[in-house]
Amino acid sequence: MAVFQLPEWMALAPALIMAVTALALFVFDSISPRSTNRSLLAGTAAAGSLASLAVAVWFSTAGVGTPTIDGGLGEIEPIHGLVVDQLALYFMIVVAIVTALVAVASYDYLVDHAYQAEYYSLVMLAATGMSMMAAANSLVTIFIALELASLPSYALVAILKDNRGSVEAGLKYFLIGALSSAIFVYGISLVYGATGHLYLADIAAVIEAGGADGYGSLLGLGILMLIGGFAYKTASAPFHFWAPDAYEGAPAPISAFLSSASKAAGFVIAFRVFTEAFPVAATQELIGLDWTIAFVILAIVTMTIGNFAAATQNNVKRMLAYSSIGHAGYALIGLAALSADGGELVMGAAMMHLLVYGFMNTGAFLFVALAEHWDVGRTFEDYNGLSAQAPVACAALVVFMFSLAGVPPFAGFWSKYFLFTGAISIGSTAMLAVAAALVVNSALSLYYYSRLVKAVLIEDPLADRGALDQPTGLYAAIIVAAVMTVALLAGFGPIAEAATDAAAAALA
Amino acid sequence: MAGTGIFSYAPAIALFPLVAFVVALVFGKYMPKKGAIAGIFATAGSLVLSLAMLAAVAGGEVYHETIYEWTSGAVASEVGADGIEFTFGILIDPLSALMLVIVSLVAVLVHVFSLGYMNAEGETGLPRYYAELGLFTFSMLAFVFADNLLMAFMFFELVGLCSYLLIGFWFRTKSAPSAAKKAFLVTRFGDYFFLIGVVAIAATFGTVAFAGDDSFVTAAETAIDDGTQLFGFDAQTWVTITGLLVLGGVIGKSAQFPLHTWLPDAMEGPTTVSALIHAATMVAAGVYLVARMFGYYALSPTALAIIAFVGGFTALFAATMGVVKDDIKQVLAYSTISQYGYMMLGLGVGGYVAGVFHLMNHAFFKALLFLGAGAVIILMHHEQDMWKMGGLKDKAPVTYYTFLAGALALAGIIPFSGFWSKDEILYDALIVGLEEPVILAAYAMGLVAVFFTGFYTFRMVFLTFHGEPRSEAAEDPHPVGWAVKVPLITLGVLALVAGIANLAPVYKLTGIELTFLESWLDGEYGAVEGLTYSAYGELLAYEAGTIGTEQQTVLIAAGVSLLLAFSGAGVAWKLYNVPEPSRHVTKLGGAYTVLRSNYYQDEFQVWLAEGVTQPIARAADRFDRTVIDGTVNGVSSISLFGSNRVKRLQTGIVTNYAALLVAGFIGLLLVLGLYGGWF
Amino acid sequence: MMIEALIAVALVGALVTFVAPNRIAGKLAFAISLVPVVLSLWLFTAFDGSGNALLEGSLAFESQYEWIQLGEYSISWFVGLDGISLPLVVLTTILTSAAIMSSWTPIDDRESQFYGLVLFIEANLIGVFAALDFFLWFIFWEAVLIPMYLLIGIWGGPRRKYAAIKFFVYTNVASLVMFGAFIALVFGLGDSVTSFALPEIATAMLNGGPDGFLGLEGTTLTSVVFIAMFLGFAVKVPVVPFHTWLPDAHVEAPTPASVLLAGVLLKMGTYALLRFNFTMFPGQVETYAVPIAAIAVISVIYGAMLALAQTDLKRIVAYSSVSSMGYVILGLIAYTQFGVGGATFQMVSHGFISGLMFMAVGVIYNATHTRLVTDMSGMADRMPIAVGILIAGAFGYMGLPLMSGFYGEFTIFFGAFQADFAYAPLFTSLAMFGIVIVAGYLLFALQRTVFGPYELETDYEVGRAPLHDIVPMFVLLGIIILLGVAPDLIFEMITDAVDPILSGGEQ
Amino acid sequence: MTVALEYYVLLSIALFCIGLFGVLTRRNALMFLMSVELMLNAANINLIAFAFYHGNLTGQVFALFTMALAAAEVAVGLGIILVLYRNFRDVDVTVPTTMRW
Repeated sequence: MAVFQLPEWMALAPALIMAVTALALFVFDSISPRSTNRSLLAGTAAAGSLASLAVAVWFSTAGVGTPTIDGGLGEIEPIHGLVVDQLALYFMIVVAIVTALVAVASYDYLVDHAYQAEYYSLVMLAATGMSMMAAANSLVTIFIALELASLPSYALVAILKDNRGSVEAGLKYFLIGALSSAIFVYGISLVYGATGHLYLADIAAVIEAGGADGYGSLLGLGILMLIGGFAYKTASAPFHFWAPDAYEGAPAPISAFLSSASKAAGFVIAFRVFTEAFPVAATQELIGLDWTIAFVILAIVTMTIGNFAAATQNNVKRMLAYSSIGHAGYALIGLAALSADGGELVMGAAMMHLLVYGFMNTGAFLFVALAEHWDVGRTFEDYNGLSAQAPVACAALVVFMFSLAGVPPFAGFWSKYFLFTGAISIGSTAMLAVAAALVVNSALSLYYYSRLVKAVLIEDPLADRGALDQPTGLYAAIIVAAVMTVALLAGFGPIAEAATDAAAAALA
Repeated sequence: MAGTGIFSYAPAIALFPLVAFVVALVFGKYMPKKGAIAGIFATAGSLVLSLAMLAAVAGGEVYHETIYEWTSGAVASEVGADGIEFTFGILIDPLSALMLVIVSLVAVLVHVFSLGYMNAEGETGLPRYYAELGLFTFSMLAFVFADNLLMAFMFFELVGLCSYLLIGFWFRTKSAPSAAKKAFLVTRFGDYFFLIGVVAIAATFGTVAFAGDDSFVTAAETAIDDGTQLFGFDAQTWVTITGLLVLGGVIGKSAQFPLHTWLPDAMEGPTTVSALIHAATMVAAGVYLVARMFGYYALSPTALAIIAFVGGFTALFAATMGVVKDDIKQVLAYSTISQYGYMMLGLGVGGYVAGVFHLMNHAFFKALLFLGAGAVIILMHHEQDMWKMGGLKDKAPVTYYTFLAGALALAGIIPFSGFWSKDEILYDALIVGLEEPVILAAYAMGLVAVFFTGFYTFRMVFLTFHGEPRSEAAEDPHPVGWAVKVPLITLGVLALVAGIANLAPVYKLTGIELTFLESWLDGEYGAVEGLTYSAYGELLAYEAGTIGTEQQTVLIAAGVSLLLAFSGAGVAWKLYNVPEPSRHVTKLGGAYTVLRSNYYQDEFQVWLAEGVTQPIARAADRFDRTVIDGTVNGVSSISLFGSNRVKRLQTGIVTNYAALLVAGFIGLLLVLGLYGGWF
Repeated sequence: MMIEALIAVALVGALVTFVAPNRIAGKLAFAISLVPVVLSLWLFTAFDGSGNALLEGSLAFESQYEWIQLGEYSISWFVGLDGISLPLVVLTTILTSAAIMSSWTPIDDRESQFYGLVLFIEANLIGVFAALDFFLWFIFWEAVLIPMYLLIGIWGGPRRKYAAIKFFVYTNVASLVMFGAFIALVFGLGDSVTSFALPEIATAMLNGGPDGFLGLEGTTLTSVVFIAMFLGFAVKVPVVPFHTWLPDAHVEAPTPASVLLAGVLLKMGTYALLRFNFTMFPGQVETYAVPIAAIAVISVIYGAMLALAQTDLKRIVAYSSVSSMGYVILGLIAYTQFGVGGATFQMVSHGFISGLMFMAVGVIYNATHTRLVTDMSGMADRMPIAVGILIAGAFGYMGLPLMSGFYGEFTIFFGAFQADFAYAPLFTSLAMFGIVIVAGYLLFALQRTVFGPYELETDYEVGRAPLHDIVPMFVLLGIIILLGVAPDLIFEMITDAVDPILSGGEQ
Repeated sequence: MTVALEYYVLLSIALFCIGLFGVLTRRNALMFLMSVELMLNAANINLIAFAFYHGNLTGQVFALFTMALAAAEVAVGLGIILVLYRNFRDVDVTVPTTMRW
């Protein structure tokens, strides 16, 4: 493979490409801020993210990060604090996919929107931050990458300056974000205090060497605060409160972007930190308890809150927002299982879920974007009988809904049932509780997802609704997402393999 | 189809009518006489073949052949056999040959009669009618020559279906469908026990064959001899239980108490159907089945005693009800029930020959009476109330005299056929009864029934044919054609002479060999080993006593029954053979209402259906909708309620979010802290 | 590759039909659906398998490809047929074609979607019966829900939305429970299994079973899993008291959906019970025989009593399906050749008969636009042929000899009567009383609706049913009689596949 | 003379709690922002104190990063507060509640 010849820093290419694209767009913006050359801007963004995707895929297939004995290249650490391994590449791929979809979709969504270039550059910047999060393996880099992802996101959510909803969403997102990052940093400081290190590997070394003895409660509090930071990023309880409002108020593509990519990024740092920095056994020695308990609780609470709150929503976008909280709960199972052996299976399942989620959830939000583009309204009733007028898009929506519900023949089935399988495979009481919660919640989710299907397919169309156009970009993005959601059912093998391998490598 | 000589055509006996069924169903519309022709030819063919079989059996041959294996499989039967075949086979021995002839003969005559009764009256839906007749004949014949219990059961059910369809032939009325439903349901109730019996026997002995060494009869015999335990009972008891279960079907089909209620209602069907199905053949199926597996019952005195008692009781019970009916067909219906009671009595006391003998005679004279009634109904322009008739004697002589012949036979007046068979039954009952009190009771009831029989029979005859016409319909009757007369005459002759088949009393008194039927059934010409009168005789556990010498006993028995029959007829003559008969209701007093309403048997069964079953069903339904389904819906509404509560957390005020966030965080901290013992 | 072809034809056909114009969709779908019929009949003639698919039997048309590696466990595309599944596949294909033709009259809206969904169901149903890998099987098993949900929801009656969602969620939850239980079992089996291939798991179960998991002893775990899976399938079958989704779904569903629902979807439940509970857990079957037999009897009698109380023809047939499924359970728990074989036969037989019944009711409904017994009378006067078939079907339902229903019931009774568990004869006799009640409500319904003077509450002009409504019913009737006269057509292959189950795996 | 580590930690915790209190009680967006700044600075105190304690510079360097990011955060925040004011004519964070439940 040609990867050998490349200089090490090139390993970060997926993230760098994003950054470069962002800068390019900045430059363009500063030259002609009022430009509305949509195809150029969207094209650049899409091209950038696709390139990043391509490179990431190439690297991971080329074997970057796989242990060398398997003929892989082993992980590459170009800079102290940034590592490129299977885990990183996997999530870079997820981020890139979502970014590409969002960029393409925005092409139509941003018709007659004032500042187009800044929008795309912010998106790319956030994407860069998320890719960085995937690679960060020191609390410093993690924090920086996290902020790099967050700050543009705040702006993006509020970017519709004259739309009260958008602004309100931005405000809430920002305020809670600021609070959370404060807590997060404080957590970092405590961990640093307890161990004297910010580099994950060193932290682990100190903990295992017993160098932090006596600072148990300090470390415990720190870990808990870190968890808070992740919970915020992944929209998990109790830091989820921003999510429904932010997703509802934000421009739909941004909701898609945040609920899919940003969530995935949040999970990758969580995986990274808790697999590398806090070896379960040693940490338990120190802080007196197995921190996965926290995730067990969070998982159950999060999926329950998300699904229950989603069940009776009238606003489609808000329903999706809550459902994305619920899915965060599902993915948390991956973290909750880390203690036991066989944990890599569950963590892998969680990673698979995040990838599939990147397609189905993005697609779902993009359909909302389409609906907003059509201006048909936001509630379920407004969606009634859309299939009569837009069969293809609605077919895609049906795919997304059932896939989110985890009903075959869609990819969502695999990841959800693998999570379920994994939870059971651990076999501990806690995990059984989680599995039980999963059953109850998925029953409920079935109810509200099929509500949307019912609206578009079963209900009679609203009489007073004009003709609906077929915006190229949105349609393209939605259809690609749908096709992938279906195709991944058959082609799930490689993904499952990649995910489990990455998880195994991370846990090793 | 393996077989020897004429026997290789045996299956055709049943298949001809089946073909007729298909033809009539498909092409009936386009055929002259709407498919009657097909039916007549088919049944005639069956008759010819049956007679051939009869001749062959007379020639000493019998036929027992498996035609087609239905299915087979493993069975964990109690007596060792580890495999079982369920097959369709043909068993032609004296009994079945005789029955085949009876059935096909009556079938032909009824088909012919139908030309006059249905076609001439311009009924609609005739193809359906003839198709169903054909299907019935097929099923009945197949039932008759069935060589195993399961096959018998299957065609037993099929004749039930045909009976249902034919009773409901006039489906546009309200009464006919209801009667059809009742007929099927009541018999079905009996068949429920029958089916259990079949299953039980098959599961016990691993075979359902009637004849041969591998028959369940033989198996049961050995089991009893070895004193095997079957399903936790000793063999004797188990045989009794299974036998009684099968008897359930018999009681249903042969309209014995308490499952007799359907038969009178079944008169809603065309009279031809009543003649064929509800008098001569299908109702006989039950009794025939008992005769067919008589060896099995012979193993169980208890079962036999019960059969006898039920028979005797039914004979009397039904006869009393027949006394007060106005509808000519109703009278005949109850007399049918009563007569089958006699047959059961006969078989129950081990009078195998007597039972079969009466079965044969009854088939003829009751078919005759029904067809006669049919003729009367034609004459009366479809009026069935006897009180509107009268004085038909001179206007329709053929009908009158044939009907009279049938009546005499029914009443058991010497020398008509009915006398001989009934007398033989009573005689057998008497001699056994002298030893067994239960049987004696049965005998007594049978004897009393003779009086009533004579009474209602001649009440019917006098009201219908004698006295003055009591309606203008009776003034100028509608003429009847040859299609009606031919069958009447044929059967009339048979009713008169059929008795010759077995003049047992004559033999006993004079020693003249006039007991063809007995020797016939005893296999002197030819029989399947083990299915003969004498073979059954050996199995029977009955003691027989006599009053004085055997001759005296015979004379006493015959005398008493004749006396009663005559007195019954006499009373009828006295009361009703007058120009203007009156109902004489008061003479009966309170009993009258009881009899009119059939001892409230129907009310009771209707109450069972509507007063008990339906409320239960409705209650179950309510329970299902409220409790069970309510739970299901309750779960969902609870979750949705919870959902409504949960989403209220999201107040929309960002400060609350921060507060809740911190609260949640602290909550987590406390939980983990306590768990990890930080403080 | 034959099975793949079978499924592929249905799937591709579904897609083609989706995009076809509504006008021709019905005819097109029917034409397509004939291909699977022919194929499956060819499979039927070419069937060369023997023994049980899960118990080292030699499979017909087997094919297996590695699919996904999940930890140490591999998931594969693994299909094959044995004497149990093949008849059900044939049932599926034939019933689908019949259902499609029978929907030409009633379905007059969004046809292409309708027929597309029907073909899609067919594909998944075939998959359910052919799949031999747990995950593959489960995919097909669940994928059936979506099209059925839509069929009921879009083309159903007034309360269709309620019925559809109830069916959807209820059965899906049941599946989740069952799934969890089975997965726990697989992990409990530990190293003895390395894939989700059912034969492998079955073998492992018969060679000692799991050695403890979830902090449970091996045997306890097995029992728990057995019960959980039984409950999971009980909803699908459905067994009292998990049956309440069925009448709603049936009453609201359009005729063809009812046909498939009663004809095949219910069989999925009993088929799964046979494949999983009664093949892999012989010990538990023995332990829980009496309670299960009791449940079966209750289903039979209770279901029949409910049917007795209904006035909606479809509801009557729906509840009677509950009753009939009770027989199947009884036959399975009998655990004798005739019992289990008869149960399997009854699955097929009841599939055809209930399908026929729903079609006949549907034809009457098309003409009268009512299904209430109280609304009509004397229909035989107006539509003699359809009514004739209805009557024939009703008697088939009552188990009239020489129709398949009788064979199924008789063999079940016969098998159950000699079962080993306590009071088997008693249970059997109780269950058999169902044949009286079924006659009761069906004859009552017939008397009220098709006989008597012609009356109709709704103001529709009732004429004779069109030919394409009659033809499929005649075909089904023919099959029913054929199977009743010559049951060994399928019973031999069924018993051949059943015997290994009873002998605990030995061929 | 040097101050014991505990005091630094106590100080930072106090600061953190003050900030948190502000966040929970102040309805003015700017006050909210400042309270968050307090919390961040509490973290900084920790970092520096611990850096001193552990004798490595990581903490101090990280503290610098934190300040920078805090500044950036404030920048974005002020922007948002600006549009907030433009849309709601108010900087009270409890006013915008169009989206709830």
